[in-house]
Amino acid sequence: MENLENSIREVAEKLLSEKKVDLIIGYERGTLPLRTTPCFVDKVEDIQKLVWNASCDANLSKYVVGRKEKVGVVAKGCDARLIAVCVIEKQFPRENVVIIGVPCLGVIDRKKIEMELGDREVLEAIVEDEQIKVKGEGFDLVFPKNDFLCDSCLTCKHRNPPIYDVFVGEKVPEITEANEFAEVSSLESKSAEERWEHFKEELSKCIRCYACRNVCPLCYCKICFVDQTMPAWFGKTNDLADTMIYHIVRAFHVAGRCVDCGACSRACPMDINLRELMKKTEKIMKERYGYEAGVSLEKVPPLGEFKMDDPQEFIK
Amino acid sequence: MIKVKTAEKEWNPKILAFLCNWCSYAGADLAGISRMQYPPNIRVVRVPCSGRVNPYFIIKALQRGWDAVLVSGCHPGDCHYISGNLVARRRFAVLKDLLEYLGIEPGRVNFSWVSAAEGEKFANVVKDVVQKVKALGPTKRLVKGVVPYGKP
Amino acid sequence: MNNPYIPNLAVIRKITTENEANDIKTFELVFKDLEAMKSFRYRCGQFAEISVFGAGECPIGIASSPMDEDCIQFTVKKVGVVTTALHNSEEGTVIGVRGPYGNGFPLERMEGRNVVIVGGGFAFTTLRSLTEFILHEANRGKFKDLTVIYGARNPGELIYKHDLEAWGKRDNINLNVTIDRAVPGWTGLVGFVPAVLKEVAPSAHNAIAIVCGPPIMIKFTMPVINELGFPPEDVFLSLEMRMKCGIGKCGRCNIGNKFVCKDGPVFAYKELQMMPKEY
Amino acid sequence: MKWKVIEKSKLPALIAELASEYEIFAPVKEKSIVSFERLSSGNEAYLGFRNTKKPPKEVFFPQTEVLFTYRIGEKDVEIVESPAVKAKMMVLGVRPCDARSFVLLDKFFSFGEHKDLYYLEKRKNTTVVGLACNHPLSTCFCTSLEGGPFGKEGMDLLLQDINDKYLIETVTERGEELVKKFPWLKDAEKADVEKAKMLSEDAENAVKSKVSVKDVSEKLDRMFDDPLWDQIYQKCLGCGVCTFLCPACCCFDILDEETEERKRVRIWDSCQFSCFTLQGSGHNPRPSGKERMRQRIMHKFNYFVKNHGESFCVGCGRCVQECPVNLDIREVVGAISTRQVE
Repeated sequence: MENLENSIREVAEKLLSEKKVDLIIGYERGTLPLRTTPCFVDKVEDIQKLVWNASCDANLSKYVVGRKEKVGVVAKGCDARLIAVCVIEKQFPRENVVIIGVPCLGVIDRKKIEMELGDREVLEAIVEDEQIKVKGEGFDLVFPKNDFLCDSCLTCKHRNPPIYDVFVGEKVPEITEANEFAEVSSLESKSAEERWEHFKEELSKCIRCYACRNVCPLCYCKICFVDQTMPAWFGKTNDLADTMIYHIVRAFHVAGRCVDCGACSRACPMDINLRELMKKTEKIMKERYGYEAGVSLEKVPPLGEFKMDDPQEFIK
Repeated sequence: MIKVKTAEKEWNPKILAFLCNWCSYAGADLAGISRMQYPPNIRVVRVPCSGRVNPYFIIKALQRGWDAVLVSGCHPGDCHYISGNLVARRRFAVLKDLLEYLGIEPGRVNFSWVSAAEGEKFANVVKDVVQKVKALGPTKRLVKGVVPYGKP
Repeated sequence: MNNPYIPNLAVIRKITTENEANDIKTFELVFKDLEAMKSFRYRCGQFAEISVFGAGECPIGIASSPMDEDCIQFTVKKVGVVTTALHNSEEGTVIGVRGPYGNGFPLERMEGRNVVIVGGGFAFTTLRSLTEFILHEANRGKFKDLTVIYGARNPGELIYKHDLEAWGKRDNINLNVTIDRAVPGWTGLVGFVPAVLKEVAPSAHNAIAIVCGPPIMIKFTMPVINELGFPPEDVFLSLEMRMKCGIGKCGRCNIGNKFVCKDGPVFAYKELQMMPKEY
Repeated sequence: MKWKVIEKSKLPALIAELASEYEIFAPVKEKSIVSFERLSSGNEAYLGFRNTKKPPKEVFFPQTEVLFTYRIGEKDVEIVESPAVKAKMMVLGVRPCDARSFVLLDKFFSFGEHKDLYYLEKRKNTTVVGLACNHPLSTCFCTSLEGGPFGKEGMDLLLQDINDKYLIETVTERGEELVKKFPWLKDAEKADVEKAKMLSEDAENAVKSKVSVKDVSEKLDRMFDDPLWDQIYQKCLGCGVCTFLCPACCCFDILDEETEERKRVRIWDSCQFSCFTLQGSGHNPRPSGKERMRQRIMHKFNYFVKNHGESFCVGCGRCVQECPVNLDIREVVGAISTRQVE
């Protein structure tokens, strides 16, 4: 980790001082334990702010969309894949971004730790090798890191960014055996009734803060469908139907583009597991059209094209 | 403003049908002039192409209380606009899978290809959809205003 | 206590199309409850929240003069959901009105002084209310010279054509109507509002200026106003902002700590100079 | 008597008794989320929380509130007013920071010529029972905002956790009336009060986070065009987490609902959303995150101070805890207070 951090700084410094980029987007230390915060460095003096650790969970590709200047982005596998998706969708030209690819062994899901601790608060945390040491008022605990990683990291198949300009550090082994759709499959095996009850319970917690939308690099629409007024398609209340529809349509919009970075689930203040929904879209795309988002800069997303012999078992 | 009543004495489902102008609408027409019998539960919206049917239309219909939606277009290869129905096919596939995954009953959203010559097929499609929806009962999920606003 | 969110019901008595593009209409309203009509006392420059049931609410400046007691008029441009729904309404439709809101023009301050009214485009609505008010025989004596400068893109976009015609025939108003570019058949003034203002050059002596128009017009008019020697405390502008509640609660129309709906929409230029430039 | 005590084990019985008279809202734990909910047979109050995820403002200012319903007839419209209040209400287990937010909201909703009855009527009809904070979180900074972990502002009664008992402090007359209804409540002993005082001091000292809002308010007057805003907004995503979870933020939108029963409702809205100030013409006075972020900070620490004499923040720390990108308001205020401005 320490080495990676130094390497990132070196690369960033080189890019900035050689004027290859105008801005580096990376992570800096956050104000709370187990947190980092996005950091924008345009001066070589500030390079030392950049950090790298298992709490670098923000998806920085979000900050590339809409930028005019050339930027260097510290990118994990998921970040790099989203940059690829945005490039295919012409949100910014490929040459405007220098992807500083960083191998990632997964980011820590602080919600899992909070869940474990209940009403106790983490005041200090150190992540060393495979352990998370947390301290607080009257406790001093050690957790195995792998049990507290984000769900999306546990089955991530691109821990090494598939697309990059500079690769920092050594490639890490990819996970090959994990079943990324296990959760989705288990939900699918339930009855419609059970699934409805499950999602109803989960989504009725939603407070429509749109953190899931705004944190998502793919939600770059100038005016989101829920904010449109001419016509005003769907309601903005927290009526269950409105909330459900918001999430269904958002899932539909990211179908074939979502790479399961997990940012929406992490951002949700009400701890809704949005990944269950997003992952389903990924599964549909994989099963129906054999498509995986963000691994190529050429392949058009599945809803942007068609084949004569696409499956149509659902059409009479 | 379309007003849908869901609770009537003897419940009869209301089904919104989006029919493509070039094939399915003509197919429905043929069913009509051929005096074919099919249940009177559908209300038709004529669209230029099944590709015109925005998934929002379908979801909005369900939210407004329509018991089911039927989208019907030309057979693959017959699209008046060459590929509108092929683009739509992918879209509908994803939408249908997603809605069903959330627990919306499979019979609520229906798709079919009906050509201008298939009056009988059209009548059968409608019969089939109505039968399925009758088995399901009135729509509740996704209908706005059924569940009170969030807590407290 | 009155619940400020409940609108009064009103019937659209008459609809007049104001411009060639057919996207500006004047709606003449009569309250269903005559008592409510009587208690709806308003000043020139105030606005009301108009409800089209099923579509929502939006704030609209009152275009009629407070002296007309039998109806209230609103001139509405078709831009959003509510205004479109309003445009699609027929005479006889019941809509909602709550208000009046806002501060209105500083009539007391204007008394005994010359009044210069500068307006552009569709923003002329509350200025029409003011002009009509001043021209009313009961009020005309309270004010000195009245100069009105009003411009639109082309003759078809000039609103209140009947009023303009009637005003033109009077001798107690100096009316200057202009269009941006010359067109065949137009015999009046040609030129942008700031240029015409410069030409007309109303004296700033014992005078108050009221300016209302699109941001670009304001931008070029203010230097001319300054040049003519109007002190900032005697120049008033009416601002627009997105509003929902109209009573200073919904939180979106503030400029600094002032709410356009409650403390405005009319602000002295002097006040505006001290407020953040966020409008 | 100002001081009473109740054994913790007896509290549920007390709540049950109160439930016959009041509609009670209290913190309820559902999975990982503690928020204020109407107590019913299906749930029970949970008082072991540090602070609730959602603030209690929604008891008086729910996320979606029906302003009135109406019927559209052939030629007519009929409005049916929705009464703001149905029953006597009680909010139980409100932390001092959140109770202080009621004071701020009271000021705001009763400000000006037009009063917001939906909020005020509910508020008037509600007894607030606070719960002192023995263990403030590291993100709490209430002491910087005229509050404290044992603050009483905005409450009728304050419960203080003294191990096996709650010490009940009456704050208002209404609180006193309430206590009188339960003659079986024991008078507090001197030791109890002293114990609470000690805990209060400890808690006060435990609030380590300090924010200097005093000079910030005055300074912000001169900082509207400061380049600082260009820096601090950059990482903001423009979501509504900070404003929706803020106990004070109360901006709203008004909509007509398309349900079969026609309603006009108001819903929470946020100054951080891009369409918040978007005008019909397409003009937006706050076009980017910079202006929106500035609005939030200015509103809390400058505009509200000018209009109501104090900051529109109670230092509960929810926005700090929950911001998806860890944009910490304490740092923003810190940056402003140390900024050199002319």
